[in-house]
Amino acid sequence: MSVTLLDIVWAAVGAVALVTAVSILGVSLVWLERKFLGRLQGRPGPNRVGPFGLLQPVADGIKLLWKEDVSPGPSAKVLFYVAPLLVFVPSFVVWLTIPFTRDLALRNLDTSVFFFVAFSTLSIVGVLLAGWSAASKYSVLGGFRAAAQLVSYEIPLIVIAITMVALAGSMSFVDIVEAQRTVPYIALVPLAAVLFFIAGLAEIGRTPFDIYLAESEVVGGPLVEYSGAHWAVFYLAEYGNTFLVGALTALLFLGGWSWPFGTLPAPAAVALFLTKSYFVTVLIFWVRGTYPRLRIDQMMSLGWKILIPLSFVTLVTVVVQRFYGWPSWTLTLMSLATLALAAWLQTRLQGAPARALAEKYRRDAVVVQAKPRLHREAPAAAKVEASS
Amino acid sequence: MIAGLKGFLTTIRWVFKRPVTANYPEEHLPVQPRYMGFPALLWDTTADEPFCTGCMVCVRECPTQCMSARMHDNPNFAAGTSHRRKIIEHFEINYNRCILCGICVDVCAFDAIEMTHEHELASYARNGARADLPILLSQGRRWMERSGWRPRNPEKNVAGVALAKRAPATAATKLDTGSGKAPSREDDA
Amino acid sequence: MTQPPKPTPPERPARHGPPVEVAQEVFDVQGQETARLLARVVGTNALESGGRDEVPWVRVERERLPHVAERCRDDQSLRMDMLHLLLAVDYVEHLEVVYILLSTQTLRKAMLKARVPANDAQVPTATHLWEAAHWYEREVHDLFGVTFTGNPDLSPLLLYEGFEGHPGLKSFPFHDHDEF
Amino acid sequence: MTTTDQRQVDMMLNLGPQHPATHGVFRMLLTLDGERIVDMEPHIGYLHRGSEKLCENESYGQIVTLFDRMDYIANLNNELVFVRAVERLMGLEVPERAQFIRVLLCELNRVASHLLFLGTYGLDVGAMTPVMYTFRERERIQNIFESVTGARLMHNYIRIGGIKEDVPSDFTARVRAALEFVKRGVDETDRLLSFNEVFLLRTKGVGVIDAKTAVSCGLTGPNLRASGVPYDVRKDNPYEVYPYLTFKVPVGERGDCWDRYYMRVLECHESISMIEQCLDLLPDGPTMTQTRRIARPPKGEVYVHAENPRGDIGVFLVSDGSDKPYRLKVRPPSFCNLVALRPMLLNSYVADSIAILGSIDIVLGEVDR
Repeated sequence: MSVTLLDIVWAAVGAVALVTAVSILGVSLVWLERKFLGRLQGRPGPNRVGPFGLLQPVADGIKLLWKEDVSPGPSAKVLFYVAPLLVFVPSFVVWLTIPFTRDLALRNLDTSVFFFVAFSTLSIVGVLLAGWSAASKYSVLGGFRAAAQLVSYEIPLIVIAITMVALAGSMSFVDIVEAQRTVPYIALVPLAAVLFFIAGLAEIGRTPFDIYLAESEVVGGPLVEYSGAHWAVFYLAEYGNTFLVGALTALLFLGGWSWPFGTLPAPAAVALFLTKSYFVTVLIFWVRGTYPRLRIDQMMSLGWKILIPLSFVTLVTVVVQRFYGWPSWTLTLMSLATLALAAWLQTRLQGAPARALAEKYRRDAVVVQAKPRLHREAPAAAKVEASS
Repeated sequence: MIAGLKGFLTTIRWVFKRPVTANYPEEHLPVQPRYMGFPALLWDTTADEPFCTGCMVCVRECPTQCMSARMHDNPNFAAGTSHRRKIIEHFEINYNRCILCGICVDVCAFDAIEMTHEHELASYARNGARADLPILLSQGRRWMERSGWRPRNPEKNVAGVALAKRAPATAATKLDTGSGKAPSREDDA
Repeated sequence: MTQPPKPTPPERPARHGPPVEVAQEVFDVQGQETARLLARVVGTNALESGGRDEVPWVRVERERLPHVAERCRDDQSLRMDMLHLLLAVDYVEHLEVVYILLSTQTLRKAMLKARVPANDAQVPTATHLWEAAHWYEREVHDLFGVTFTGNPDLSPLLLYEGFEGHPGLKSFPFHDHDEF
Repeated sequence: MTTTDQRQVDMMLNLGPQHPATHGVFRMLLTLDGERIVDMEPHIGYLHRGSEKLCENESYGQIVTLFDRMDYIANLNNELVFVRAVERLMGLEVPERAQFIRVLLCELNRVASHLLFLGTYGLDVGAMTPVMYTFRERERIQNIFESVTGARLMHNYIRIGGIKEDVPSDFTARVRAALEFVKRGVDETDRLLSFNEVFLLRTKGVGVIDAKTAVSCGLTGPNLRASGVPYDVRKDNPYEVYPYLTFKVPVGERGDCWDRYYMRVLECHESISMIEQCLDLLPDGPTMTQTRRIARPPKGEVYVHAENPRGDIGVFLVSDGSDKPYRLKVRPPSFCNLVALRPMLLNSYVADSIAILGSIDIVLGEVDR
């Protein structure tokens, strides 16, 4: 098999189309996030540029491109300017193998899950470099936080991906989606879906895991010194990643473009897939509007002590179920039981004591009793002490 | 977990409610009647001159010293159409320094200054927020029209009323200060 | 921007007309009790005493100030566990350092005062008694130039490093400041 | 250089004064070992305006406006304590209606201040929604203030001998209507934040200060009560018409960030109930003692303190008989509360430094004066 000129041209066209499509999706998320967050908080959200503020991302982009691109004096200039690309490129390369429908993917690899796992980890390097090269203490702190966070949350993410591979018996996203034609996997392994969602949030640094960006602590972390177009590249990569998590969740758990009532025509299938992805993305924004931020050590212990064991439990249950050929509802049952156990433990160990303490404070407050007020016949005539 | 889910319900409820934000340039929230905007000088229509005699009480009592004033002899007094011997010649308020405390209104014995509802006075010029006498008077007139302002002490301060009251007492050269039982403000003078 | 100079009213004697009846400096019930306890605790250290409402005060020698404060803190009937306020007043010929002590247990308040000559403004520190004294003493040192001997850190707190003079003093020119 | 030596190199992190989460222009110099805070040095004074010195050159009536600007979130509480100091010096008896209105407005202001705290504390720990909800409800209180005092923040309403003018006729109805919303808003924030898993993780057991250290640092207000000391000026040294009100003083026991936070949630409810009692009891009558225009208290000195939303604010006033105070010293609660920051902060994490600083609820205008 030799590479012809036509192949190269097609690859170039495909790459441009993909970058454009993903950029548009990412930019649409900017609007969606601002609008949705605004409405969550009782605000109208963007409403000035275009109808419903739809052109707001465009205005943002123009502003960012026009801004002066400054770098701090002592920064390592080359690394400082390369870092955004190192974040941007991996996050877009992953999209190569994401199928929008059965046939609409740039490369329909048989091992596309593997490809995703391999490339999604790479952006850590860019974030770390961005943090280090900016020569700011905040960004250094943020960069190291990011490295710790991304490395530890790769593991549950990958284990869950392996679980789904084991369930579907294939490493291709297309096959995994085809396997969910009748029942989406979220119904089979809800625990895995929850874990994947949480690990995905951490992977893209979204609340409650926006620890390396934490604007109230490290003021944007690795991005603290970036401005203008370079910052915009980070921004775009972040939204690309956000949508990626939405798309992956849709592919792995929500049945991608499939529909339990038969096969859809291609445009409708793409629309269905995008709808599901957007739904998960909105969920991510919803979490952002509701949750505070974790601390770095708490996040690490959540990752290593809870998510990773639970993801292995999921993997084992799936493998056992497959090996012994138990009916699939047993899987649902096991998954739900584990989820319920985790939730119960959390409530038991953390929520209930806090509520008890609050109730105690409410009850045990020192009561100050009112003295009866002396009865006054007429409104007290104030002492008239006027000088005249 | 349960608390988090409750939080989700709390936030999502607002998506279906109307946002509480007012879209500012198009939509102005109502200003309360007592709102203290920037001070302005009022106009005595009966004598067609300002109420202010330039007595400097407000200038002295202003915590931020944002005002300055100068008085001169009132030509209308000589003409007999006013009871004010002195009248304001120059008055300036620097709105950049004004803290809207309302002390000038409290201390004014001549009903001459009032807090208006003016509050949108942004300007591009550095000295754009310095209001001189014509500006203050025009704002005061607008305020009088809009709010239906009434002097608190007309017998003493409104030229028409004061002159009419004084008319029987011929050749009243001394200003009548002991009118009414208003709290005495002479401590300041 | 130049502000026309503020006309200064001519000097005239402060008029004390009839309007204000001078409030008597009298103790209420709690104040009497506190004053009695305080007198017992301070003992012979007291040079002068007085007070009004619920807050009695005692003037002591400045060297004895932290010592007396400690006794007030440790005394079982007073238990003044909080240094509520530490301040200085500039009476031109001398400064007065005032401790306002408060007990969160017996709910009593008291003031300890000490006169400090203006040219030799030194008071022993109270930082070993209360954490709060650190900042209070730095502030008083900033604004009044009172040196608290024994305080490990009297660096400027409210003023910037290199500020000359002590703006709290009456002698510090007030009207000559630069306006930004 | 051995490995041990390399571990000894600590990082100095300069947090503030332009950091978004330091609640103003507060700066702390953190010495970090990784993310752990080894040492901490606070720096204040960026907002030092010399208010106390300014007071010596302004007449008593004008000083009220200066007090507005010290704690610019609880203006009326600040005005009240100064005015009470002057009144006590002059021996003025304030009409009862004025006292009730003062207490009512001060409690409203306390609710407004606590609402601001609840929202911004959410921001400090990374939750961005509560601040919108609490500001929305705070706005209702501000509207009431505007209708009563004529200003949203710097009121200059509580005057020596009473209040500036009586409340408008629809005041009672408006307050009652607004309180319903405020109650719902507090509950909403409570539901959204107080027991959230992540919020509990962030605040439980963080920034613990025991009662002894707290008292020694001069901590007051909800911060002190969270450590288990039931000290509240309204209870222990009641002023104005507080003796006629029934209320509860919530007291914590752990002294951690969550306790300090929750004290304020509970205090909001208590203040709302106090406002309702005030509305029920509000008598008729004059609102101002008739005094001379210019206050000239007799010679003497007085110390008066009161409960601010942030703690125990005190005013030490020396009068020489003229129309300007000879010396005026404020005990700023935030200033004293900041002293306790260091013991709380040591051995915690960088992220905690923000959570702890937020939980103390400082207002830099008051710290620096």
